[in-house]
Amino acid sequence: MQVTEYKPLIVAFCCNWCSYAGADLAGNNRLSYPADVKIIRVPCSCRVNPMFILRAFQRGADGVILCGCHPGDCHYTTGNYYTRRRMALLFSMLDYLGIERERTRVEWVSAAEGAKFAATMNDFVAQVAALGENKRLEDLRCKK
Amino acid sequence: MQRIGVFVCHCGTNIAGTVDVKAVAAALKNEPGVVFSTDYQYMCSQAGQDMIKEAIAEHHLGGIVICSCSPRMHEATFRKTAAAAGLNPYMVEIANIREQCSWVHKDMAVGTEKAIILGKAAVAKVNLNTPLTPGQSPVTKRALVIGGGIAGIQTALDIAEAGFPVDIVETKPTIGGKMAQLDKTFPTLDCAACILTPKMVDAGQHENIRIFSYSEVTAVKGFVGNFDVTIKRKARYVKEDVCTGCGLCTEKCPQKKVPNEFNLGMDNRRAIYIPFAQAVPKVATIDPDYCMMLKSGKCGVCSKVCTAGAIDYKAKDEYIEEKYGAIVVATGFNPISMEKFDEYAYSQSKDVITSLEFERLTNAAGPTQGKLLRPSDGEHPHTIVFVQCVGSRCEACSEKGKEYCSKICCMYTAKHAMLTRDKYPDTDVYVFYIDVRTPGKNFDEFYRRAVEEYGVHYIKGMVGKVSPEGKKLHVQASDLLAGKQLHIDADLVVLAAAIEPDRSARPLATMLTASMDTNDFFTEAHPKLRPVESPTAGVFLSGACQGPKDIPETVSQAGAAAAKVIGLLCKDHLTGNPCVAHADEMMCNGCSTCERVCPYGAITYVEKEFRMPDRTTKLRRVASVNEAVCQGCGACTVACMSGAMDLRGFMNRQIQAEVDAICK
Amino acid sequence: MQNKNERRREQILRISGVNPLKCMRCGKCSATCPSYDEMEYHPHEFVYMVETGDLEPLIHSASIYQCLSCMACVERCPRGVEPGKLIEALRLTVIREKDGNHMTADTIPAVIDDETPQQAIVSALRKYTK
Amino acid sequence: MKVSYYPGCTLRNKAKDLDIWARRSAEALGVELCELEDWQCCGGVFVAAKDEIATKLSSVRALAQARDRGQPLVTVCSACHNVIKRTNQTMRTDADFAAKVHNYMAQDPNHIAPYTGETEVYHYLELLRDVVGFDRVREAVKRPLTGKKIAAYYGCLLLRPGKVMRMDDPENPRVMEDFIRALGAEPVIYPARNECCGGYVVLENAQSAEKRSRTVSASATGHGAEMIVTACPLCKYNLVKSGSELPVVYFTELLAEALGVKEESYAE
Amino acid sequence: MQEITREALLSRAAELFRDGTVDRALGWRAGEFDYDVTPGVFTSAEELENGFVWNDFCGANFSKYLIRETGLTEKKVLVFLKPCDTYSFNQLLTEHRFARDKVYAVGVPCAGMADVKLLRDRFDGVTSVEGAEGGVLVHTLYDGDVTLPQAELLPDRCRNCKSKKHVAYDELLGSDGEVLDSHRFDEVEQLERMTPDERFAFWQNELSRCIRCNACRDVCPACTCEKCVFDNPASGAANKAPSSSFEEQMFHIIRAFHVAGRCTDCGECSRVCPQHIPLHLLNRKFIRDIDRFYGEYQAGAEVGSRAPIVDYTEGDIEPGEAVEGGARHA
Repeated sequence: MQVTEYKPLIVAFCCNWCSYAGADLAGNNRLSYPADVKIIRVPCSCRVNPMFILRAFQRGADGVILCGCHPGDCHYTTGNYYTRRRMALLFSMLDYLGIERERTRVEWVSAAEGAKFAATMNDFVAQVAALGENKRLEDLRCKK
Repeated sequence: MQRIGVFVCHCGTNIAGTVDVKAVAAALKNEPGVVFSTDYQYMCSQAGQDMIKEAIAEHHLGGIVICSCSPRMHEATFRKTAAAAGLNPYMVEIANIREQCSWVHKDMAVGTEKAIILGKAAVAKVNLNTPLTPGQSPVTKRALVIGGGIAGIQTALDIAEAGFPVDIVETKPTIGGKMAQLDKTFPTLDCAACILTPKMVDAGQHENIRIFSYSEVTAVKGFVGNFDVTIKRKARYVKEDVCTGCGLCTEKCPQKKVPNEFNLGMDNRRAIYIPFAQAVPKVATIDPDYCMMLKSGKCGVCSKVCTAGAIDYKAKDEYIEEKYGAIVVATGFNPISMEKFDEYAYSQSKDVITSLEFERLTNAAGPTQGKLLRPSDGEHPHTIVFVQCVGSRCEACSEKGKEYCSKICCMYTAKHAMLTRDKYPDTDVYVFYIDVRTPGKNFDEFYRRAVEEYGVHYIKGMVGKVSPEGKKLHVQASDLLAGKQLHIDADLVVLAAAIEPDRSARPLATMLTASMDTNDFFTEAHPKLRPVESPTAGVFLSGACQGPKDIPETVSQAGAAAAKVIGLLCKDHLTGNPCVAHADEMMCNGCSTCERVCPYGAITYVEKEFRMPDRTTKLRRVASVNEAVCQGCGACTVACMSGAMDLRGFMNRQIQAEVDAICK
Repeated sequence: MQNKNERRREQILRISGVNPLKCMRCGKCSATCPSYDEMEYHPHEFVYMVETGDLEPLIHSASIYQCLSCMACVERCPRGVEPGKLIEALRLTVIREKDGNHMTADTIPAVIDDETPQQAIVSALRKYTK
Repeated sequence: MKVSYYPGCTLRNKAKDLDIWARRSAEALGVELCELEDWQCCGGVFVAAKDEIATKLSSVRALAQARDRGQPLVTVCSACHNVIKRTNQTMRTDADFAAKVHNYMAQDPNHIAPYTGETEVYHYLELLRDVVGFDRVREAVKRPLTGKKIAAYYGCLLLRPGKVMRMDDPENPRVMEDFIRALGAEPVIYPARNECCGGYVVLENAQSAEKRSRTVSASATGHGAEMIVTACPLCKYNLVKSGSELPVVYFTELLAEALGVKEESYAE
Repeated sequence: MQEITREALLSRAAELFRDGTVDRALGWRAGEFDYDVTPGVFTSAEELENGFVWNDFCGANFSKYLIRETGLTEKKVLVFLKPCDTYSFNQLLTEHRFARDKVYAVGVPCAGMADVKLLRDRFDGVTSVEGAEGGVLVHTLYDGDVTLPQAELLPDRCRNCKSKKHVAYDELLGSDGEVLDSHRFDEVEQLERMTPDERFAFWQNELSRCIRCNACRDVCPACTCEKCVFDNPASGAANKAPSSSFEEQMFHIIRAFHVAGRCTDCGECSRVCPQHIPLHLLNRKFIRDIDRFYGEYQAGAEVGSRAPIVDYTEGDIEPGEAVEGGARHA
């Protein structure tokens, strides 16, 4: 019997101005984090529609993380404030439906915080891995 | 389906060291739409770029994916490459397989697998890309400066010197602002008028500068490069182009009891007046609240004495409309009202004054011709108490004061104290302070001189109460270092009142859709990197309207704002960012939700007639995005329930395709 | 001892609702206080000593009975610290302890005269006893 | 109009003048002061601690009774006013405190509906200013006090904490001065008018209170006053005890004199 | 029994038709059964006289129909609004969905509207119902005539009525009530107290019944999009059938999210759900969270108000804290 280590699939939405740059900085400094994290670049965290997050879960993601500029530092002044409200409400709703709250996260990572980006991803991957596969928001039709 | 080419970069060993680039190129070859896939040592090199150009031509590529370093590094490079090969630059997508892959993963198999997935996501996105063309809008080569204080004057002069016409709009009858009221300036003690009035004259005579004094901005429409501004020119009842500024009328006017605002009401002027001798424009103005002719039709003295025939009692407010490419806000500040700080007895004694009033009392052109005399009895004060931080640094929910530090008070109080001791060595001068804040070139040295050379008594502690008893002001205060409560019988108390933005700023911000903080200071586009720009494109900030500032700081910010304006006006056209929001009118509900989240005021609504499926027509309210104003954040796209609002370059479908590719 | 001190401090902060960390040490309370000269420790020192937990000297000081509760310090504090409330809470903490009463009914006759209003007596008892 | 009236304990004893002239003057101005039933002493001082529940109950009972009558509550004594007004504010803003008060009140056999700060509390001076109006007072004056130079003495209780009392600008009040003007006299504005008289500390440190009171009367004298008016029995006591050169009079007595009701009363 | 009689509504409507103020009216109309009242458009006083129904089953909220009807006529549209309907009415005005001057709104007091489902649960073979003193008289085939107190037929939305106050009308018939201190969040809080597993089981049980009939969306006064994302193949969310448990969750999460901050809690979604799914508990969760995190907000209480989801403050709760129940902000 072959035992393969469970590898979670993590989708990370990163805003172009802070967090995506923070991820680049993590790379520049060779700060490693699991390859399970796949980054999608968006102009601002406020571009992330709840539908994108649900879709990621539908297609098999085990965790979704949103990264944006720190509140007050948004490139577009106010974008991440809206993100914060939208995601607070969405995550609370997912929790209410019994979806594990550890599968979603919002983290503010600035362009200077390469180390924080790597640490956040390490932590989040470990957190999701501990939960195991996403069963509650999966779509069997999308299973491999 | 596009015809897509994939180019995998080795970046020397930076990528190829942890990612099997050949395997990536091979795997992506099988993705939908991919007709060509290759790898190369350095894609960004000339040879690499030539290779891309050739492949575009040879394989009739409609879109390309570069698997390389971060798009923040070379997206612009590869877009130019594509454009050179005749491909729309927005048909290029980058898969970041260096910073976000090869550099953070050590295992070749793991790195390769992830690189392939990132490549697939980029391919999936390019499949849905559409060619984008940035919008172009012309630039009106004229700037508007709102506010004619030192900030506005400096900005206007710098822009004018660069060859662009500038208009200054000032609500008062003259430019000059607060600086014109000051006596000396710290830390060099040169006289404010000596350095300001030449600049005022320059502004008044500059061929590129028009001054609309006694005027207000009443409406602003349009956007960066294309503002339409309405300016109200208040009736001054004197023909500006006829008046010679001789001042005869201001001597003959029988109405002598008008509080002189320039001297903060400490003396009187006439109903027709020129604020001060160096006013620009040097033209008289009739104060309609006091002029007997305007109020009751009985007088007309000024008209009789005016040999130039400049008086016009029938004048009306006029509105002019003008186009501008850029707007600079320089509305400045005012000291806050001392009404709510009556423990200092400001409204109970004439001898409790604000620092600005003190400036006038020591100014040679002021009500006392520069002699420091008590307002109550005209006697020379022998004991003067200065109180710092009156209304500054209060708690956030304070009903009385401001939460911020007003920044300039420590220095001007040191100046006042020093000048007093210099001119009147027989005077005892006390300064009560919480902290003395002197970060500035030669600032702390200046303050130390006040203490060490001029013998000003600096006492750490606040004043609790000022009681007017007889001819004295009984000052009860803390001396925290000595652990004493002090009781000083003073002749004059000077309050360093907090400063606040001018009241005209709030309505102006609304007109400009420029954002403000809770204190009504204008917010900058970025607190560190874009300090003189407002988040609204084409609107710039100069001076204390953005936050408390001293003169050197104001002037440097004024110059910086001018540089930004010049940079904008130099362009004939503005090339927009094509990755902007766009509303699908057929799907738009016209509900105004997107408008509320737009930080730039880029969204407006229009009533449009639509042909309905049943051949009737219907008038519907739909959103319209001004592409020159939109910055492309995407806040509106999520606020929009129906999905009518989408963001070009980051469309819902594109992002979902990336999600799908990653999760597959 | 450490614990008792910490408990007292916690109680003082809780019942006064005052946050001494809001203090910017401007001394306006002490500049304002009409009883300044009667006190060994002054309003700004009360605030600082509660902040740092240095309560012992305050508890044994007569200063806590000198406050007139005139609220001038509360009124004028630019940071909304409300030193008067803190002093009150400190005094309550002391008098509520065993044998903590500062004044008793027996001592009253000696300090009143025929004209002393009832108001003065009930007020003093309320301020100085549990 | 009818208002609920809370006299307070001192007004039944040492400060009968404050009470009686308040009632007579109100009558003359067409306001009916309906004394609360079974009111209890307010306790003299507001103890500003979040866990002092029992000491506020008498005030809450008074407030609740006025609420049940549907009337505003009027006080005359500065101390009562301070205690009741601040208690009312606490009941309005501190839900936790109010809940604890309800728990106490529920033990009461004459249990009242939970009180949450519905009653409006007026000091008699506010009643004159905001409800009757000083213009009407001026019209009703029969014996104007013309030429009299009167120093209004606020002390601390009427004005502070300003955010709660909301009677006037605590640093530069004018309600008593306007009142004095309405009676035809000339107010004397002096800086010590909002300083404390020494209050209850007179029983703890008589010298301290004396110093405070002397400061006040000296300031009033120095500014040329002929008389001091006050709304507080303890202020009056402290000022007189400290040897004030000026007569100290309750504002209600002054009002009664100007309205002519004092004379009538003596004529009776 | 409702405070206002059918005759009173009819006579006022007739006047409005007569004086030319309106040329159409939105009102309740009899369906197949007495208790099966449906919304209808009437174009004359006579039509109203013949078809208009006003009884304890008139739960339908007409606000949404105004979008269409106001576009069809030059004159005004008469609409009868119960207190809870007026909130939807205002919310639609906030969103510029119809012109206020094209409507003549008559406020009607409401004593609570009976729930057909509760009636059907109680009896088999209901033939007809009528209003009676102190309740509803039900004629049944098998149980004879039974008079039920109205309270026993009230659905959750009426038992936990949030407001008897009309927040919009041109004219109010009868008396106006107050905003009520309801217990409408009790059930939400009960769910919040469960473990995640229990909550998941609860919702699986409820949502798995969904047949994607779209009735909840079609009746919802907040769901007025020109084109709904669920009908738009380009949106990536379109789906017509309940093909997997994910779809059910996705549909209801997105639907609730799209109306978050706009939902007035009128309860129409639960009223019309043929599968008896307590959909209002999803909407109320958002309302509850918004109140808790950002301060109390009632959509539709005033026209032009800014919903908290399109607003912010610098010190807002972080999403991580929000799932912890918002302890910091509670």
